[in-house]
Amino acid sequence: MNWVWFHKLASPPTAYAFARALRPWLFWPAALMMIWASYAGLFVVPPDYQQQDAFRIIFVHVPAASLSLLVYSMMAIAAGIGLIWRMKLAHAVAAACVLPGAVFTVLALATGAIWGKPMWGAWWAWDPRLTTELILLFMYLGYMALRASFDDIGRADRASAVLALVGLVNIPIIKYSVVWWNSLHQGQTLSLFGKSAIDPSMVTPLLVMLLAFLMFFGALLCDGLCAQILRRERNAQWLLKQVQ
Amino acid sequence: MSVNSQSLSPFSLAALILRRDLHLAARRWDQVLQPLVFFVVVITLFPLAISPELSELRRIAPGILWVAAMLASLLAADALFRPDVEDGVMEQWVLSGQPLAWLLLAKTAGHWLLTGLPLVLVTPLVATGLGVSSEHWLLMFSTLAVGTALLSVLGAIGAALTVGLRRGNMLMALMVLPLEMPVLIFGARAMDMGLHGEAVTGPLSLLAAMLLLSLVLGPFAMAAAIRISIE
Amino acid sequence: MSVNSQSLSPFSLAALILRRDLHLAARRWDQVLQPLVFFVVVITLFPLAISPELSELRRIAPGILWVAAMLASLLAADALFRPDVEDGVMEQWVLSGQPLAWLLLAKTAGHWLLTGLPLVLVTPLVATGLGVSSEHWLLMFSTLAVGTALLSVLGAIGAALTVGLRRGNMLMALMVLPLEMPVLIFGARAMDMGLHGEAVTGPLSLLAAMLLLSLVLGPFAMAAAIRISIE
Amino acid sequence: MLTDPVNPSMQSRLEVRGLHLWRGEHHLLRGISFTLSGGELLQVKGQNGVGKTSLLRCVAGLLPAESGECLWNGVEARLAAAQFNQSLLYLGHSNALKQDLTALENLVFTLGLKRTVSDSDCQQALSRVGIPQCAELPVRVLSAGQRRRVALAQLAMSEAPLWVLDEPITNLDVQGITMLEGLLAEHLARGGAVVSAAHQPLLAGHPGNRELVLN
Amino acid sequence: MLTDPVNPSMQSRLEVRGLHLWRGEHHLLRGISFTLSGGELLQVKGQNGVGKTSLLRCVAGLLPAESGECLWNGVEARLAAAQFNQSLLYLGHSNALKQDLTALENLVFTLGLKRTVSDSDCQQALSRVGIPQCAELPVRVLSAGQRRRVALAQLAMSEAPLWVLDEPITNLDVQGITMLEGLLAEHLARGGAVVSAAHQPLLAGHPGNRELVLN
Ligand code: HEM
Ligand SMILES: Nc1ncnc2c1ncn2[C@@H]1O[C@H](COP(=O)(O)OP(=O)(O)OP(=O)(O)O)[C@@H](O)[C@H]1O
Ligand SMILES: Nc1ncnc2c1ncn2[C@@H]1O[C@H](COP(=O)(O)OP(=O)(O)OP(=O)(O)O)[C@@H](O)[C@H]1O
Ligand SMILES: [Mg+2]
Ligand SMILES: [Mg+2]
Repeated sequence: MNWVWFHKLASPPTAYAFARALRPWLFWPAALMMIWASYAGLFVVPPDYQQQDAFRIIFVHVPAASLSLLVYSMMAIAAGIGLIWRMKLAHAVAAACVLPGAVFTVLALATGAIWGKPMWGAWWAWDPRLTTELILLFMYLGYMALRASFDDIGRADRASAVLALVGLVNIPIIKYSVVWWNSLHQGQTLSLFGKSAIDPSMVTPLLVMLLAFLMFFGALLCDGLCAQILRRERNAQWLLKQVQ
Repeated sequence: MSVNSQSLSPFSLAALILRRDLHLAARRWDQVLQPLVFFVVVITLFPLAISPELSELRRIAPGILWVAAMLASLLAADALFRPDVEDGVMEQWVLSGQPLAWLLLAKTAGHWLLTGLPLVLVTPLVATGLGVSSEHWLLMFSTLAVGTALLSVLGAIGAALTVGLRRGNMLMALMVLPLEMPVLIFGARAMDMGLHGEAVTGPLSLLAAMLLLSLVLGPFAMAAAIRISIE
Repeated sequence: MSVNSQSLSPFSLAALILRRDLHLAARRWDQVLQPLVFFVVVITLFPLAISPELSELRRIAPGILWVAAMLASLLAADALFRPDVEDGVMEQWVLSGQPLAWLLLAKTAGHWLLTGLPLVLVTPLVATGLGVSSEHWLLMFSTLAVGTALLSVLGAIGAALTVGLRRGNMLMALMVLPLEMPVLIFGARAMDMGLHGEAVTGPLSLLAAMLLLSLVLGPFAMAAAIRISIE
Repeated sequence: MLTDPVNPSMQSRLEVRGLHLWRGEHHLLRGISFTLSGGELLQVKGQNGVGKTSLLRCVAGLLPAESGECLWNGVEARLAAAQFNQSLLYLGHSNALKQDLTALENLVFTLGLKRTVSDSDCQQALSRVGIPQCAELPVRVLSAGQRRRVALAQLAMSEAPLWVLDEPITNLDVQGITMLEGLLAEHLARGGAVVSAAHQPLLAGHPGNRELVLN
Repeated sequence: MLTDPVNPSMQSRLEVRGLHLWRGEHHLLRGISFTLSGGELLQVKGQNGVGKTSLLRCVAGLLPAESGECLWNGVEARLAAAQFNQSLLYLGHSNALKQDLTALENLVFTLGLKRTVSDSDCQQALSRVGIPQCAELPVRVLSAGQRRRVALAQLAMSEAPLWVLDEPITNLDVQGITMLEGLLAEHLARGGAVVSAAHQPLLAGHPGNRELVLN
């Protein structure tokens, strides 16, 4: 197996150029898909027989909640790669993940709360899923606080990588909290391979929205990565050349 | 060569100290947020550990809020004088020829602004989480504002007494918690009465009186304790 | 002149470290008692702040015990590595040529013996105060023993990460409390189920599995964190 | 700011009489007495552990002595502590710097407790001690010698007539020692007094140079 | 214990090649290279803040370098860390002592990590560095110089062929410096190697004496 392409991609100048080039290919399709899925979700899908129109927030809530978990896992894996193979680029990816991840978590919490008011009659309940999602937010915050506490970027990278890896243990608990405890919150309703537990007319817009969120996150990641590389490589020759 | 006798006014001194602490806080803004986050996290623990039912949580909400506020203020108090003593800056304060009690009071005030006040401000949010309705926010604000200030002064005395000892924060907890007991009792009582629609002026004015007393006498206790600690 | 290649056995190394920590603890026995007293004091705060009625206290007893144990272990964890790092001893450990993860595990074990175990032993006393009957003591012992050991390891990881930072203990709370959340959930659940006469093997064996996992992986996380912290 | 002419009428007279101090089971200082006037530098010498630091801390009022007295311009220092402290500058074994603040901020906040100071004064003082480039760096990243220099920058701005310095040359390089000697000489020329603990002679050959050997 | 005869066949060869190190915005070490064999003492000199401590910490493996390598007997030290650490004794700016333990206990617990030691060996080492009377005192009451001597007592018992010392003479009195030079000379005679940062020359005129000036 030839690893040259990998090392080449992992070098900052290539990664920077790659991320810049990739970004529009993620951003614009994501925007288009979001517009279509919103249209379909708001106007095409019939109102739910139980929830009327309130359920439509699902199109933001579910993608945001899924991504909040996914992004943490990605961050931890990237950090682990950085720690074990001493790869600076992987650390940069981890650093670029944290802010979008925290934002998705906040979004999931906020949309959930907004949805909870009509559904359960309360903004907030100390339900396992909700509580563990809140804990996920604290995990992101702890990660950010630790990162911010080091002056030296190399130390910040490695210390926060250790934390991210330790925190990874909590992700399955958050994901499966609905299964393990009886909970107010909806159980697993979407399923890629089996039959989904919701109306098929909702599934397509929801899946499209999910994909759109994913690509949107990819675009955010490209932005964050470029910013990280600029910060880390501010003294490097190739950057100075590019600026001139 | 003579000593510069144009002496500094107490207010410019206090301003200097506040400015320094704000500088330090800005340098480590994450640490300023920490008591606040601790407060919120501790409060989150209770529904997990006890029961998620709002009706039950509402009943124990004042108790939880006050215990959490007390613990947060206690933890924050440990860092009040320790850094300054350990790196020798406090020695310089003692030798500065300025009234030490005043300097320490200014430092404690800054500490409350940075750690106590945010906690008071965030109370509506967590109180909502515990099922307290919004009509009671003013009550929560006022009792917690007076209470956290009182906790800051008491915590500062404890911090000053234990700062000479390594790993002093546990010892401080032991010394300070009994002192703070009355704050807890009257504070939780005021809140509880308020939540049940009764008048709260009684316990509240008691709290305020305790605050005044501690503001007048506390700084001298702190100054004496600091002098002993750095000997 | 050659390097003494007769290497020390892992057990004699662990014994050396335990012996050292016991020496230090004997020199400052008051500090060894502190987590314990903190635990007891926090638990006594609740009847004051919430309600003195035993029937109500009994219902929230597991929650209170676990929150108090968690906070006590968190506070104690801050002093786990900090003194050794600040006076440069940890540097010598890193350079000793011995497996650092093993040294740190031994130190954590000593820490649990000195701060976690007394807490477990005193539980019957405080549980009685909260209205729990004596038939449930074994349950409390076993859940708290496993739980506090787990809390010690998690706290140690947090301590190792923050030890290079000044005034890190709040930051540590912020980082470690979310990680400890599962311990709290399963621990309080096990206790609660036990108090209601249900079988507790489920959550208890989950706790034990988590402890094993953390004992195997935790020391490496600590060692990595310490190396970064003293850099 | 430090350009006042020599003022021989200025009072700076330290008198220590029969100081006794116990540490643990140890009778450390046994009746130390000396007098120091403006323009004089007293170097306290003696083996490790003989009690130099303890003596200096007694003089500064940080350590209560068993018996004996310490007079500043004829007044017992302990009784007029605020006034005495205004005339005193003490630098101990530790540098008294906040690791998280920059060198400049450290100076501003330490000196600001004694009198009004401006940033540019402090910047000048840092240049005087040879580390202008460190002004904006947090002290935690500075080297051992640079930290010592930040602490010593106080000397370059001090108006206090009495300096009490505990091994001031610790961690300093050769230029650093010369710089410190320059500061001391200026201070003495202005009529100030210095008590310093040191294992190496400072300002050898200076007319105000005096020695106190403990044993 | 330290009476082995000189053993010239013993390997102790440190080789540093092209070490580069950044601190913050600062390119501190720019391609440092040197080779050191048994019997040699390398004194690292340079102004405050030039990077002596950083170099020493890189060599000891406490600070990862940007690039360059550090070979011990031909093997990269980073890759055989456990083995390299067994051959290394590092003393930094701080003394690495527990304030609450006695001097003797401190020695026993520090050295015990590397090999089996007895109390009487440690007591002897304390006598060697001139503070037998401090053995049973907690370190917190010792004077600055006494603390330094407790740390240096490790040298008197060390079997490690490579010593890395950061300003070892800090706080020492004149006899203390002579004592340290004696320890160094013995170590060199046994075929050991020393890297030391110092502002004052040590062992002037010794044949193995070499210098590295940073700037
Ligand atoms: C603050 C409140 C809420 C939070 C923190 C929250 C959090 C979450 C999380 C973490 C997921 C999992 C995503 C994944 O497995 O990838 C999720 C999915 C979901 N949530 Fe919520 N939620 C909240 C409120 C609600 C409400 C009120 C409803 C509707 C009654 C709701 C309906 C759903 C549905 C239908 C799913 C998809 C389940 C699946 O397919 O697995 N959520 N939410
Ligand atoms: N509790 C105690 N019991 C016995 N001896 C004590 C106690 N406290 C302090 N000492 C001794 O008092 C002395 C304090 O010395 P001090 O720090 O004043 O010395 P110094 O002259 O400044 O030394 P150095 O040159 O090393 O800085 C030491 O010898 C110490 O051993
Ligand atoms: N983050 C940073 N930004 C800028 N400069 C830094 C940073 N971290 C360290 N430095 C610089 O790196 C140098 C570290 O020097 P080091 O401690 O190795 O010096 P040294 O030669 O041992 O000096 P000394 O003789 O004073 O002990 C200092 O000049 C310091 O200012
Ligand atoms: Mg001294
Ligand atoms: Mg140095």
